[in-house]
Amino acid sequence: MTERLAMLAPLALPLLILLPLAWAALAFVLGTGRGSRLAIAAAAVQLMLAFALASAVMDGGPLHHAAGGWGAPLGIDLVADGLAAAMLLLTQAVALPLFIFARGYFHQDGARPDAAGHHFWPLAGFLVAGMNALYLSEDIFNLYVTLELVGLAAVGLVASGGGAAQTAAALRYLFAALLGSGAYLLGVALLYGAFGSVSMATLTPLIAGASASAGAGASEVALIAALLMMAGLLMKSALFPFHFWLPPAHGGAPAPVSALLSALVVKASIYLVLRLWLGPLAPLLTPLAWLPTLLGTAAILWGSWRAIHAERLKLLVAYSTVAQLGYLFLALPLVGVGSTGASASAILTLQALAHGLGKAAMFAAAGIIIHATGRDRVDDVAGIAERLPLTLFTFALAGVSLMGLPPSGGFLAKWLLIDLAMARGHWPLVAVILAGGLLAAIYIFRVLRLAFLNLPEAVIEAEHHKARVVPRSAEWMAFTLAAASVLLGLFGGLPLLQLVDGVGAGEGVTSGVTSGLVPGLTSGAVVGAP
Amino acid sequence: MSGALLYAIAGVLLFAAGAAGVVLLDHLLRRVLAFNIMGSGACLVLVGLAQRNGIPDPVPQAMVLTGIVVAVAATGLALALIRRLHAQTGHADGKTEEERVKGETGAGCSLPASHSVAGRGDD
Amino acid sequence: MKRLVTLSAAAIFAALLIDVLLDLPAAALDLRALLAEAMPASGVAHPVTAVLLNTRGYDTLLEIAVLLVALLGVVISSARTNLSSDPGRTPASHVAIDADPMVSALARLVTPLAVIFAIYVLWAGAHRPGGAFQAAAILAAALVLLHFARIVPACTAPSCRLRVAAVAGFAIFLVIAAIPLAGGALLQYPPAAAGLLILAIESGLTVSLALVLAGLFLLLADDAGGRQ
Amino acid sequence: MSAALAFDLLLVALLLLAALRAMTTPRLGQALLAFVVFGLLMALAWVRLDAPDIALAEAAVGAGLSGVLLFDAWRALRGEPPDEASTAEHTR
Repeated sequence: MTERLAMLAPLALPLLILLPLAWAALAFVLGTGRGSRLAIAAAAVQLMLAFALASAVMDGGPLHHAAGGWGAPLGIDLVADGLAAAMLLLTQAVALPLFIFARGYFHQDGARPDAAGHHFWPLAGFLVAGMNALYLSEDIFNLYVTLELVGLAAVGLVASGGGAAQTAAALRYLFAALLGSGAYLLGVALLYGAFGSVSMATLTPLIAGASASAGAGASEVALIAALLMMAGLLMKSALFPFHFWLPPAHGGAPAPVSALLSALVVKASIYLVLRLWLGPLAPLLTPLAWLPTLLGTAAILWGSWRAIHAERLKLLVAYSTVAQLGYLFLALPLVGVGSTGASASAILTLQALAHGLGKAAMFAAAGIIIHATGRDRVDDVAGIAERLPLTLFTFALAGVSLMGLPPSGGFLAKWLLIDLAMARGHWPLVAVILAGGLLAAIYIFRVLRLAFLNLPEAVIEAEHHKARVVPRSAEWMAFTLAAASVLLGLFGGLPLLQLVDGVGAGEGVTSGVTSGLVPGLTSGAVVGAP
Repeated sequence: MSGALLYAIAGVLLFAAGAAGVVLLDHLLRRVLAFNIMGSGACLVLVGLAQRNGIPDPVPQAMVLTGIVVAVAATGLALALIRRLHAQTGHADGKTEEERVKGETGAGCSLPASHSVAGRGDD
Repeated sequence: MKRLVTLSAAAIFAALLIDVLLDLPAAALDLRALLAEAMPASGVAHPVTAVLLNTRGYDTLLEIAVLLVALLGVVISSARTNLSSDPGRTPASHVAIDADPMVSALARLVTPLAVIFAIYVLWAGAHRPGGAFQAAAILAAALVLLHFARIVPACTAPSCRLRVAAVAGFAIFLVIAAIPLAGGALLQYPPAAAGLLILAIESGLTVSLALVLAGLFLLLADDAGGRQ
Repeated sequence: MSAALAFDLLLVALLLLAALRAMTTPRLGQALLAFVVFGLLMALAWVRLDAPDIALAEAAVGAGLSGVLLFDAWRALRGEPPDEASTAEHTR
């Protein structure tokens, strides 16, 4: 079985792109609301492919695939290194449970899906295809096309919500995305003009050479190009102060869409920031590393503040995304290896995965709660503990990961980040990370405290009348995502660090963290089986 | 200065003007125009800069063709959404939307409650 | 204030960039030479078509996906889909107003010419400027004209047959992209068959792209069309 | 100054003018018209850049299809929003 999978691995690169494209097109032909089974089956195959790819990359290093057989710089190369493989794994691992959740969520009132789900499946297929293509591409113009594919599919999904608020949010998102990708495209144009290639592998030495010989015209053009591309991508990543489009779009969309967007889509452009910043653009941008860190700090504080004061449940979760994305920008000045042996990019990947799984679970849980109560104000979760114990537990579990409590994946990522910051003597960063965790605790406990309120019998009775059926499958899928986010800290962390950094990395993590957490594992497992 | 470089410079100006337009213009249709002007500018830079020695370069030309298709797709989607917003709210003015959205704590949540229920249009 | 800041930022940006562009040295790499070497194996004689459908054909594959996504977005926006009727097959209720006879006559005259011209542009793409996208744009323009002549109705949601036709070109492209995976790389055509395969892809794309491009317009047109 | 350069300069100036008019003219109809002119001028610019493929696509799409789309959208926005009663009926 494993040998079969290993043989499949080189093919996984193109298949992870072609497969979702194919089922998205098929779902489009099938028509409104159809294609859910197809999507779920395909997502399962994709998850298997992503696993095969990740294990092959872990064993044998990066895999290459030259589309068209030409090879860069004339053709377009697909490359799966550890970082790409980890993000592919995240995408498929979140997509599969979310698709099962979406099927339950959209189809609950009989066979006919509600209007918001009419075009969910083809759009989700194109979205996943675009993200997979983005993670695999090493051609900066091809990346522009993937960015547009992801962006337009995401806008379409937001608009599928149906109401005027969703349309307005989709438009705002669309213009932000177009402004961002326009700036990125101009950056690509300048780099092609200055160096004659759009392949990252070809550009890396050329840019390094140009910036080494100071005063050359090419390095100035390259610097402007780098700044344009970064500004565009930060706009798409919703980094403070470009976050204005995110809360209405993520907070207003149907729950499965919000979960997809918050867990996966924003990560795609952040991945690209990281890839370019640490890759071809490193010689130009390294002196500026503190800028995104400052913005990330502002994002953590501002996003948490807004989440604490949000009136609507999904808006609270959306602002929490603004805050959590901030962490992903904290580590840019910390490039290098800390005492535990994990690199900054490996830690960021871990944080991206923990947040992706946790946030998908939290949006799914919020969607279930809102659907069951028929109302979406934070105050309306009062008494929900009695009616939806599993979903509330899901919400809490996802919250554990977002707050960074042990033994979750969020804890491991933040712990490693603190370790790295301390190793470099960056004490203010430690303070920011700790403060972010505290603020997250405030907005999550705000929901949990309300949920356990005892409502008067009469109110409960009345609520039960209004209650709508939420499929158990949807509840369990949300729980699966939350559990995965917590278990990531126990079982997934080390392999993931090894995947991104290469075998041998993260040795210190084993001794330093995991051993101390084994008691936590057993108690967590007991709690985890309600 | 070669002719191609002149077009690249025009492209920079068009891009800057278009980007400023996307940020500043109120009417959503105008923003679509501004976005298209910005995209055209980027395309002119791509081809003009690559051909600054006067020899045609098919690679960026093909990229621009791709870019034009993507721009058409985005324009079509934007116009569809604008028309829908107009049908739903009776306005297509980005500014009123902005004010409306910024007025309350939750951007986008101050609109009528009918769609606030988890964003499900059929409720 | 915002106005002033944005405008001056744009002006400063443009001035800085133009200043450095004026003395930009020649690029280190020239893909023109590489492409010229690859041309004999590309299956076509026109370099832009070779890039578009062979060396960077993967870009084009994703670009078609972007167009389909936009079409889906337009379908969502135009959907005033009546949930109680058969979903997906909702022909527009057109107010029957006769079109301007001039427009009708023009449409009847132009459409056959447009089809012939589109086929020429498609076929010419292998050797000289032209190709699937340009041909599709011409056909789409003809479709829009036919709509103004009230010969082609607008619709709120594409029927199954239309959806198949709109996706067919993409599906052909996808299959031709995937087949070489059996022994090589994505989109790696055997040089002997490359010309034929590219023509097959382009023919499929012409029909589908024409429908998608026209769909961007026709799916929305009924809002206004009913009120004329 | 050669005739070719003079033509290029004129074309660039007209391009910028059309772009500015499209964004700043107070009347939307004229702005859309300026945008279509901009598309045609762009097609001309592509011819000058030895890119006839792009010129063809730009003329067909930039000036033609986008123009029709924009004018149609403009017409829809000018009129009163479509029959609200029928829209409401549909969503029930």
